[in-house]
Amino acid sequence: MKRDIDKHTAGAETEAETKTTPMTMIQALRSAMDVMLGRDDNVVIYGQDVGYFGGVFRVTDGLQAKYGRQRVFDAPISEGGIVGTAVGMAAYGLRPVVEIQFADYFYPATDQIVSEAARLRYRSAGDFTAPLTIRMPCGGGIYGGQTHSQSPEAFFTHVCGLRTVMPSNPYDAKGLLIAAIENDDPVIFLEPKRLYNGPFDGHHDRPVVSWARHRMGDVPEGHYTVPLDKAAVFREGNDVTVLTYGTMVWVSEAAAAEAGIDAEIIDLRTLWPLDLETVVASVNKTGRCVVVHEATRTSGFGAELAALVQEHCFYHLEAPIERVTGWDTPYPHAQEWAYFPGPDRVGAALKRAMEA
Amino acid sequence: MGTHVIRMPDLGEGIAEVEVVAWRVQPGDAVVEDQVLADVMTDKATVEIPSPVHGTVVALGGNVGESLAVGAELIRLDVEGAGNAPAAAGAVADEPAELPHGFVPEPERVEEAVASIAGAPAAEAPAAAPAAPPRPVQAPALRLAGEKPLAAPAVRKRAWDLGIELHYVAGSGPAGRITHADLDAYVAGQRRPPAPAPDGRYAQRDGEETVPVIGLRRKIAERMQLAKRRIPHFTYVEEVDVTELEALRVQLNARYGDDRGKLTLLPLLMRAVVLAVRRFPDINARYDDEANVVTRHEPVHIGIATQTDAGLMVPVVRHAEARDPWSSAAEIARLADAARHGKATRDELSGSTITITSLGALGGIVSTPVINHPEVAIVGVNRIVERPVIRNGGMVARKLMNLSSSFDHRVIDGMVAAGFIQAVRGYLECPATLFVE
Amino acid sequence: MSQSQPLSLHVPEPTGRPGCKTDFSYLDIHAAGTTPRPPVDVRYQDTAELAAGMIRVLDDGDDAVGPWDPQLDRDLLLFGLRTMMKTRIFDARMVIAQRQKKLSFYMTCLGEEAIGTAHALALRDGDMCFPTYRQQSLLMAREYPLLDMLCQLLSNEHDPLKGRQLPVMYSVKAKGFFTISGNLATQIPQAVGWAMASAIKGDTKIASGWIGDGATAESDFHTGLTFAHVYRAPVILNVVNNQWAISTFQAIAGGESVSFAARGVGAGIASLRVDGNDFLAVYAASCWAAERARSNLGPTLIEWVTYRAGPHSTSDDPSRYRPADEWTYFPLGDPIARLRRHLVKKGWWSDADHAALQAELEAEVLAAQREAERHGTLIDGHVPSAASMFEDVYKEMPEHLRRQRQQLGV
Amino acid sequence: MAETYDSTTLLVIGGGPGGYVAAIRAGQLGIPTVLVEGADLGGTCLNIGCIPSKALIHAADAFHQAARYAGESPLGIRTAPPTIAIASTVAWKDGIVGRLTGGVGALLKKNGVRVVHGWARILDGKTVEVDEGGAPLRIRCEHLLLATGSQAVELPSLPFGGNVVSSTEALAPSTLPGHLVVVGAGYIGLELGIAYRKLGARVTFVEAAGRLLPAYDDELVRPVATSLTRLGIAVHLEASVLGPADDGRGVRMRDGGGTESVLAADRVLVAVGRRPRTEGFGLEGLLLDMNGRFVHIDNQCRTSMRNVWAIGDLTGEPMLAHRAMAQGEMVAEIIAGRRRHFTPAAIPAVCFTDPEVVVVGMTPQDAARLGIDCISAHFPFAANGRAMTLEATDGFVRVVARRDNHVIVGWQAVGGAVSELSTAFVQAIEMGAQLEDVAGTIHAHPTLGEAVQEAALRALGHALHV
Repeated sequence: MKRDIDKHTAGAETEAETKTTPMTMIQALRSAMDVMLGRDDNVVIYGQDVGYFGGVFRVTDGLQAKYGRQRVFDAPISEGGIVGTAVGMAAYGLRPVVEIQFADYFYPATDQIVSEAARLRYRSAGDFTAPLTIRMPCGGGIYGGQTHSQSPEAFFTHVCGLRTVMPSNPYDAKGLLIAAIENDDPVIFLEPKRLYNGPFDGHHDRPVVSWARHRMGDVPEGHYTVPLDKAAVFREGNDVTVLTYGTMVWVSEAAAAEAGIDAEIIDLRTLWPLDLETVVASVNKTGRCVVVHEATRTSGFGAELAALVQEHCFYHLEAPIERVTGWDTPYPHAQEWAYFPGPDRVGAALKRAMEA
Repeated sequence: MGTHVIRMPDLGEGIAEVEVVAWRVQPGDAVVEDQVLADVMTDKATVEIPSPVHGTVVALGGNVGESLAVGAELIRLDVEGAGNAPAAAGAVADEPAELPHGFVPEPERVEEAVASIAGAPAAEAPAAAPAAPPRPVQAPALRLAGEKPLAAPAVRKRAWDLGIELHYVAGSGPAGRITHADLDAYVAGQRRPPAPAPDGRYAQRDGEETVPVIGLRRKIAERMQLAKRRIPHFTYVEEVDVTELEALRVQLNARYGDDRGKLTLLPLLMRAVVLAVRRFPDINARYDDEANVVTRHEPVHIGIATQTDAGLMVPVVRHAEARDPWSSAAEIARLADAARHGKATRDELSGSTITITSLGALGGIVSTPVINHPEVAIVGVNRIVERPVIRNGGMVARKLMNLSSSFDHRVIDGMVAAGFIQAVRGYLECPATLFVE
Repeated sequence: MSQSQPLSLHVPEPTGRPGCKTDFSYLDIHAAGTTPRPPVDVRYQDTAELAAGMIRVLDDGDDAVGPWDPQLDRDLLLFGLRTMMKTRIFDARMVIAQRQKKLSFYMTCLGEEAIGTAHALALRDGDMCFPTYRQQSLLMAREYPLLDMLCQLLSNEHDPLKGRQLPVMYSVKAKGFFTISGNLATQIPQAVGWAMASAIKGDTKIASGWIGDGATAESDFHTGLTFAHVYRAPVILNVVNNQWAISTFQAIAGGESVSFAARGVGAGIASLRVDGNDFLAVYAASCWAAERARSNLGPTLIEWVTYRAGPHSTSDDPSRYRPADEWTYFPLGDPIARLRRHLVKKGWWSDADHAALQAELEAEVLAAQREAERHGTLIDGHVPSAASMFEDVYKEMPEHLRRQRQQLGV
Repeated sequence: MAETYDSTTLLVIGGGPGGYVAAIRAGQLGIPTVLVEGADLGGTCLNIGCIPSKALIHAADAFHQAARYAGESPLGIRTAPPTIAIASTVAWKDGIVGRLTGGVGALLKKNGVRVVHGWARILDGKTVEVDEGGAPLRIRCEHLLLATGSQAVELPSLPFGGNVVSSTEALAPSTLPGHLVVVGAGYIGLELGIAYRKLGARVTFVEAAGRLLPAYDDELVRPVATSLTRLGIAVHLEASVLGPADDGRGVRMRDGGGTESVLAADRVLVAVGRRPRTEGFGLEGLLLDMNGRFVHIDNQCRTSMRNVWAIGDLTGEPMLAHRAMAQGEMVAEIIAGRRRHFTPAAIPAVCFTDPEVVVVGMTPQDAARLGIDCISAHFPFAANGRAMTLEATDGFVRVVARRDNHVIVGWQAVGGAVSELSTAFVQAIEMGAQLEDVAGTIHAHPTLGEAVQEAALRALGHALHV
């Protein structure tokens, strides 16, 4: 199931220097910001603890030292303020890349994200725009409990005007972050923290394999982009289509392998606007569809995916669309692995999709 | 002079037998090419059979209402020239000739008969001159999926106006072309509408009444659907000689009818079932397919399917094993009355471990009863009919009754079901055993 | 106070209600000219008194007195008067148009015209204002064409915002007027952010954020103060205390016994409290704050004390919650009348001049309205095509929006 | 100047065959209709296409016949060499065009269609602005029908202008050129080239493909090729035009072998094909699904946008007036609420060269490509009495039918005046006729039509006259 890197970069606008080095997702994200801070002096980076300390996940480590406190600086603990000032900066002409320390803390910034950033271009008919990027570590699998494990993507995909992106590996992480910073629309950039150091297939009892020793860990050092709005066929297959993103890409891969099902795994990468063409082509091919995400089930983004598949592939479907998601409960702490949709639950759904 | 035999045409869709609906000619009539000789019918369509040749009718292949096998002789004609049949076997008497021993309708002969009737399985087809070599026209297979239907623009426009999808209309024209007549037939729903009779008996009616499915009717619908969806039914039909049983019943009613009440067959059958389930406990059981558990019940609570004004209800005779026929009969009567007047309580309508259903006089010869979920078996009683039967070499009139019983194949194997029914049959055919065991 | 007295909730109540004359003593007005003018590099602590007092230049005799007198020349004052009158006439005309159903909605700034006008004159081109829906006088002062404002109000085919925004929600980047949001106080942190950006780029432009007394209760207001102080952002934060937030008296927003300006001092920001109806005081205080910002000395919070003479909007009737004639005895008077009397006193103006200017401005507004209506109004259907509804959601229109427009069929 | 406003139910852009038929039919069905035409009613077909070209061809034939009688006509007729005043020929042609376009105008008026003369500009899927010269008229509609047709393809290397003309100018010549070079040996190029030759001009063809009429098969083209040779027309195949000659009188050409040369010419007709007219009226603003350069439509002529329809050349091949008309009629009926689909069994295509060529339905090669087992049979006009009496014995009639049920799937013919046989051909296919039907029909004798019956008999294995 080796997915060679070149095919993967198909469609990726690559000015990459040929030299690649093994990087974790953290290093890849840092490299993206480093490249952009170097290329465009309108790029500024701020958020809680991102300056001198380099971020609680070390993602911005060393950037302030390299680019100074006018470009990389800490911010007061006020998500509304961070995003509000970023909107003002973007209106001025900068390209702010702000961090919300945990996706779970975005709620105080909702008004500035939804009513302001997402609507600026539309309500001013293009007079003012908000080319800003908001990075948010998200997802569970690290015993983070209720307020360090949530996956709030469905809030953002429901807001027109926002682009919602979630990478599943270092290569995509860097390429997508650079594309997000260069994009003139506001981008919500969700980073699955469980994948920061290495892929995670849901078997929490097994040791973590670092990205550095993984085929997807080779990341070009220079500037390159992975296109927004383009899904990737993470694994080609013929029996069933799995629509997923983030950590669940790796869980699905493991589930399919263990269940012995030749699943075609689609890594959406950009959740909205969605690359519907790739999704429909795959489901029409396999005739079966399983949607997998960590976030809670009701009104999750999976509901939208299932609706779209039903609308566009109805006459190709041979089984009901399955959804494997987190339960409709707050994210528990001790019961992490009962909540986290692991390979068993995904495997069971795959089997149900095959047998119906 | 030659003989030309017209055989029953193959009307497609694997139909084996075709019924003769009407003869248009009698032996001795002179017929002209294309003249319609007979109407034959399958459950799909009525078809007129034209004569492919000029000639005089010699013999008809059967009488009206009779079913002839495809390829069997339909009409025999005397014709000029060689005809298509082998040297006529002398003057063929008109009594139904047995197929000559060893006569097998070779394929090309059938082919020829069919070839002579070109076109699709409906009415007037262009006849071919007998002398013409068999034209290379294969039998008109129904059009392949995806093949565009052949129809003239006028027909297409009319079809669109009538909202008909031409793909579903059988074309009677050459090469399956769809004619206006085909559309009419399709609209009239396959049967040619009889000519409108002058008096009101056959006046066309167009009213419709919508009845909401609510209350008991909705409940019945849901239960039936649940049973059909969840339970892979298989039905086993056995014929039971109830002559002895009926005789016993009559004697018992004569002797004890006044003080103990009249017995119908049902209480006796219940007794037989009670005895039989002792040897086949799997039958008197309920199957919870979600918990994957079969519960075999010691008590035999027998559901009695009862028709009421509101619809079918199934009151339950509890502990049938502890009741003699008369007690069962009394309980049945009580429950039936309660059900019919809507006074049956929930308990009286639930808890059955096996069900018996009977349509009484309208029993029919075979039925496929639906199991009363979550039970695993249901015994259906068909009508009793007196028929000649061979007993020790002699023909005797016996009273025979079918038992059509359905079983849940997930938990009841064929052999078990058959064993159970044979046991019931054994008791019924030797009624004394009902009272001994 | 004996321990045993039962507790009770204090809910602030205005002194005046319909049928009960308002006692405006709570305004704590100081005599004109009595407030010292500190240097722009004053420490924020030393503005505590300014934040509690009230800077005024025009005294009750309509003379310009005290250290804050900007000594403005005739032309600038006349331009100020003209702009305030033009705003008031425009507002009045639009309320009539709304009653005629040509507009769906309108909001006047009756009684507050001096604040936007004088402040705009104190700023430079390129400075960016982050206004609320009651600072149309900023646009008037920067001479934004009435036709464009009217087409936005009418949502017609020439509406620069393609019919997408509620009337009065202008957006004019060229005139330093940030797109107005319906959500309250969101523009305050944005103004601070814009100022931070200007600082980061070593620019000389400053930002000016606006907010009403009621909206200062929003968290965004306090966040703005924190970020402005933390990053010493070159921004002026203006709290227009016009006493009312729809039917909510300013005390409910926290103005009872403490001024809004005092909040600035609490946040480490130099703060002033100024008579909003005094054209000269507004100009002077605005200059002071602008100079402080442009000198990298950081932000200034200014509380402009004024009175919302008109209703909140065309959907509001203030006589339901306050005395209908309350404005007539509002101590700070009418900004236009005070400047007019000052100009007459200085011999720069006369009643005849005033009447002529009033007529000229009314004609100008009427002509602009006629021309705008020729491009259609909301009710006659000549609004921007529904096809434009799908543009500007993203920079490039994604496929799903193209398909939805096909389904609409426009 | 502020716009004036109007509204209607159906708005048709384009007054060509597709547009005006749709408008007439809509009028008949009581649908309020406005038709916008920027140039003349009748579009390409009536003004600069089908009709004028047939008129010119007829005149050229007549002149050619007369010229033969001046030579050695087997009929024994002797005349003095004829002359032709091309200007009056063009006037005669314009008369016909005028009568027809007038007729269309009358039909539209009779059926209550409001015709707006002016260039339309699409503002959105339901609003069009027309510049009638005065104040712009803005019309809102519930249904928008795009019938803007096609225009001649211009070679970048040889732009129109000066002595480089398109078919439009070639149909209204003020003078006859001494030597005409025709770039493109498709049906338009050949029709006009042959006509000009018969009018006396020297004609040379430059065709990129390997043979004439690349769209048709060899058998059909061979008689045309011999006819060109007989008429003394030079043909350069696998040759392409590089640009105008340096002296501006002719073209630089590169032949199949790659050698370049200059072809002197008094006039150059560029007829390398037509492309859909999709620019200049705001169509791109609708963001419609496209099918290459054409507007994508379904079998009811619906575009991807609700209640926006497209018909005729704008929607793709075959670019034929009668296809556009059928589509136009259907769209009007659908808008009137009827259930209609555009699913013809076949659309006839006629090429008015000398000899004429007709193609309807499948050729043997088409059938083979689609994997349909077919029988095909020819009947040469050489064996047809009528053809002989018309001195037109070149060519043949060819029938293609399914081997299994003899249903006819294709007719082709090449020969003098075979265009009129297209009626019999397309009716047979549309009615789903079998070989036996045509063979069993008595065709009048002596007519060219007999060849049709004989072709069917031959396919059945028992032709009588060959």
